[in-house]
Amino acid sequence: MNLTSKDYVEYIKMISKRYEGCGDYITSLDAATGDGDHWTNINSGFLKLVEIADELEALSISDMMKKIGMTLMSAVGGSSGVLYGSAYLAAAKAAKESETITIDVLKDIYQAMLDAIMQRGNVQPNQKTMIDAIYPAVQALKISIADGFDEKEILVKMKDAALEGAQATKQMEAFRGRACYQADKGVGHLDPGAVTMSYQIETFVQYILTK
Amino acid sequence: MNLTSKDYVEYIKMISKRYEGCGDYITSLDAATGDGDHWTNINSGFLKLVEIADELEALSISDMMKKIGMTLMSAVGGSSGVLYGSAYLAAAKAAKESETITIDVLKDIYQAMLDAIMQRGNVQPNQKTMIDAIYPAVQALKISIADGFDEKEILVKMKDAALEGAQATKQMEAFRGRACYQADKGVGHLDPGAVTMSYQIETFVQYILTK
Amino acid sequence: MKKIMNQPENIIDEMLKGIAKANKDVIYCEGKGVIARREKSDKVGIISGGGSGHEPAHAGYVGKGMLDAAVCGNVFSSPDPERILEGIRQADSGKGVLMIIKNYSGDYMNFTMALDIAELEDRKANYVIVKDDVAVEDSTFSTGRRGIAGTVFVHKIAGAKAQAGASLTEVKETAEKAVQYIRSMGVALSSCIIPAVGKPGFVLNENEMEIGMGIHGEPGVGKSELKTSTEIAEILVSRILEDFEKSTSMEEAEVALMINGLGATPLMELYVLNNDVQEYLENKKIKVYKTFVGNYMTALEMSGCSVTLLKLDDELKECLDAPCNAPNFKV
Amino acid sequence: MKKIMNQPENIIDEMLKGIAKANKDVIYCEGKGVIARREKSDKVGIISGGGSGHEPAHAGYVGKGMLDAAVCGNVFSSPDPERILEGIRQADSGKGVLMIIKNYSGDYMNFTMALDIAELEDRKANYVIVKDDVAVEDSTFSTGRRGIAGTVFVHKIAGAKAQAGASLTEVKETAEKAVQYIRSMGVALSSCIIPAVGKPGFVLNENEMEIGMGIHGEPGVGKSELKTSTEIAEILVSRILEDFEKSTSMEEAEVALMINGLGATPLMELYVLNNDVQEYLENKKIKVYKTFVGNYMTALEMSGCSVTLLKLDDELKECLDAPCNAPNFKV
Ligand SMILES: Nc1ncnc2c1ncn2[C@@H]1O[C@H](COP(=O)(O)OP(=O)(O)O)[C@@H](O)[C@H]1O
Ligand SMILES: Nc1ncnc2c1ncn2[C@@H]1O[C@H](COP(=O)(O)OP(=O)(O)O)[C@@H](O)[C@H]1O
Ligand SMILES: [Mg+2]
Ligand SMILES: [Mg+2]
Ligand SMILES: [Mg+2]
Ligand SMILES: [Mg+2]
Repeated sequence: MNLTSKDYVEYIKMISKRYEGCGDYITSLDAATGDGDHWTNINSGFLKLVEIADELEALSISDMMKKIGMTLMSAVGGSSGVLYGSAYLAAAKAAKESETITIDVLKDIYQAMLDAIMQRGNVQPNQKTMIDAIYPAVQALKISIADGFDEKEILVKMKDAALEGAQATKQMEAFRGRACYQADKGVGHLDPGAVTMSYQIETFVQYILTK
Repeated sequence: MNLTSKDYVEYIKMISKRYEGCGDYITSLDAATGDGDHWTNINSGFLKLVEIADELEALSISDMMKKIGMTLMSAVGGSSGVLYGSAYLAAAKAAKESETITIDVLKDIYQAMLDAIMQRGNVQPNQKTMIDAIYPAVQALKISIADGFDEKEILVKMKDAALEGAQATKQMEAFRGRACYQADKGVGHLDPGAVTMSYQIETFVQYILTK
Repeated sequence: MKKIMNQPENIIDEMLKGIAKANKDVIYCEGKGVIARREKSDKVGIISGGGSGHEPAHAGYVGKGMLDAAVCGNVFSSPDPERILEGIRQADSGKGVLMIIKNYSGDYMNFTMALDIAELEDRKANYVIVKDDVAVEDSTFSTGRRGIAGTVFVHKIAGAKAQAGASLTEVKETAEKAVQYIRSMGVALSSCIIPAVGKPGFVLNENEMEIGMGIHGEPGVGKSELKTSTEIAEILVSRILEDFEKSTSMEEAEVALMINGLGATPLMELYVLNNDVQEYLENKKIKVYKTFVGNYMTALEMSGCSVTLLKLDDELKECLDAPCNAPNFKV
Repeated sequence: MKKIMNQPENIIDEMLKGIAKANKDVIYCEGKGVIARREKSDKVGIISGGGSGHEPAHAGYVGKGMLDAAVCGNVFSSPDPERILEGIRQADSGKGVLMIIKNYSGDYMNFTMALDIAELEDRKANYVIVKDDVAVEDSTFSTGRRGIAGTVFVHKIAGAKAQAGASLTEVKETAEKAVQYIRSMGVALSSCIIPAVGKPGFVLNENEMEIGMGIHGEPGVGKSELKTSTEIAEILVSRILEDFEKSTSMEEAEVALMINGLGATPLMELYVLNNDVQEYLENKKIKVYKTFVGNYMTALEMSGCSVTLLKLDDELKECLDAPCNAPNFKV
């Protein structure tokens, strides 16, 4: 793989479409354990990105990531705005020298995103947050690169890990965010942020594989 | 007729009993055109009088009337408290020289009560208030005394006039009190104060006739 | 009917105790329903009162520069003359007492009865009657207009005038002028339940509002579908201005504005309405000198609001701006 | 969901416009959700903020002696770092800015992100986190306690300290002490509806109450049958005192007391509760130095209340008593 800014923006459009279609479901997840606005937050953020698609396309990978980060941070608000914002700003730093996104650049970008979210959110894996989708994905990505799988296999493993990770949040207790004020710490409910994060990764992989 | 303070207190007990029995009805009348507290007001006032019955019995007619007025004024509150209070204070003045209540004393007392209420309330007959029960009763009392009817007939005419007067409020428009804020000025509903006033007069007559 | 309370019949007494415990500048005259300033001062006394259920009216307006005493009846029920007399006594320093009465016949009768008794005690007292609700036609024949949130402005004006050392006649005169210059009107989004009645005075559907209702759960002049804040601003303010114009020109007028919550309406909504009302007034070239947004005159847990305009001249401005120490109207 | 509003998506912007129109001492930085003092002063700046829906928090506390700026997000949603940065800029006179954050991870993340950016602009900023709700177990591992009504006391204390000319380090130190000395807990009689969700966060039957809920419609630690005011006072205050005792003795302590309404509860009920709370404290020989009863930190149209105690020492007393000009906390 070897993605340009234009490719990445196509992916952004694809994930935004996907979000548009799953409003009731994601809202119901956040209404069950949080305040119900996660879908509105994330959907409005990506719509905003689609609006500025032309501008984004014209930027270098790093500048595009930075612009995405700043845009999400101010358009989304709440917890996920600042977390996605921090993640993309960190990705911009990681991609400083990259002209395109290769599989190795992707690894650096996702690792940077993961670290930024964990640091900003002060969370560990298994605490019922979006980390529980991206953390296993990054692990799968790193291991399968090291193990020498081919790109398609690597991407599928990464995607599967993200989806499984999101599903696993159902049994977890929340330590951060609104769900931790629930008497049952949200046990029995999926974490909305983990689900939308897993969609990000799944759609990204689908985009590359069907390109 | 020739009533002592003790007799009058017996009548007070009788009317208080009667009020106790008609809470829902009177409350519903005031709820329809006012604020629904008329029965609570008037019932608590007369219960208070029953509580101090021994004290009242021992007083002269005039002092008893004054005490009743002061008690009702402070125990009842709202519109009817001050109106009944003013009425009984005026009655006390009218009965200053009377050792008992004869039919002529009764005429003076009722006339004084009527005047006091009209003055304090700044109302005329036909304005959908308690006046519409006591005003026709006083008219009937005066006319039938002048026409030389016997006492029983006088009392029955007075009572009938009070009851009819109360019924007549159903068609009247309110000019005073809460009912005048209703879009229909209360037309179609009985005035609660007129109904309880008619009970006062009816019970008084019943008390004398069955004594 | 869900309430934080103990025995319903003690609610007013316990509330007044709670008020006195919250504010060391006042005393509660137990059994008399009176909250009075602890410090007595050598000036015309100002009292107000009426039924309870309108908190912070009236006890929240007792303080230096506003009321000397508030007389509190049961929920929406006028206090009796004895209580009012106690209020007069508490407020009287020998210079006389002005009573500020909202125009309800129950209040009028009880306050004037108290005045009659006070005169027997050789006290000087007088009164003004506030009738600011333009939803109801004014009338010299029937009781006419209700007194609603505008009453709070009259408290402030009369309190400042008295504090400045004016005589009873002068205080009354200024208060009367304020009464002439005040207009209000409200809408309700839900009714309130008087404990004694147990059911709401009117019922509204999910998309209805009641226009021009009073502050005791009594219905208003009509229902309508729920309007936007911009529309509500126009309905209320245009009616108020129309009514002003019958007796005084509002061209280039300066006003004090009160956006009053009826009890259960979030401040957020009152500020949204304020935004619309001020825009409407700006278009009409009416200048807002001072704005008050909050729950000033409530009706238990009713939701909705009222808008009040007080047309100002130099004297009224001075009175409005004078320092005031009442807990719910600090200047 | 019945509201006085126009387009729901404009409600916060219109509210903030309405706030600025009501109060000539503040400006509204449009598009930035910031209400800031018009007058800039040469002292440590104090800002606070968070999701909207808690009015008068936080914009009602902007004024001399309290906050220099309030940063307002959407309903119950943390403002983004750019907005907070604007708040920091508005409040910064070169002496640095203290941010008062309620302990929600969304607020914490956005405020600290803004702080990181502010430092890149060579601004000095620091923060305290308020976590006063004793309904939730405290924890260093998870987010732990929520910040609720006690936050208002921290605004006042920090504001007074800054006004007195203290340095950023000193202001932070005093604010931290206040945070350590504040405990709150609440009960709800009905929930509130977040516009985005459209249904209440919890549902209560006619005779139920929710104990220890937060201020965003999230459920509490448990339901119970509706208790009397006396019982509610005991439940809340005993839990608060117990929690204090874990870290500081309350014997003969002096406290400031806040009886806070959540939005739709009539003042009458808050005063009844105040009566009971004060009696309870008197029995425990705890002296109430000052009492605040009213809607200070609300949750839209939720009905219910919270009780907050701030244990006082001489410094905190002085800060509490210092003059303050914020519209909703005038001293
Ligand atoms: N401290 C945190 N660290 C990582 N992720 C978090 C944290 N707090 C919340 N989240 C994620 O954010 C999601 C909620 O986002 P959103 O609803 O947009 O924000 P808010 O909680 O402010 O309403 C949660 O489902 C969770 O995945
Ligand atoms: N101005 C008035 N003059 C005479 N009677 C009046 C007047 N105002 C009210 N009333 C009478 O009082 C009755 C209502 O009494 P009540 O319910 O006890 O007082 P409130 O109206 O203060 O709640 C009315 O039904 C009417 O008969
Ligand atoms: Mg959320
Ligand atoms: Mg009545
Ligand atoms: Mg009444
Ligand atoms: Mg949120």
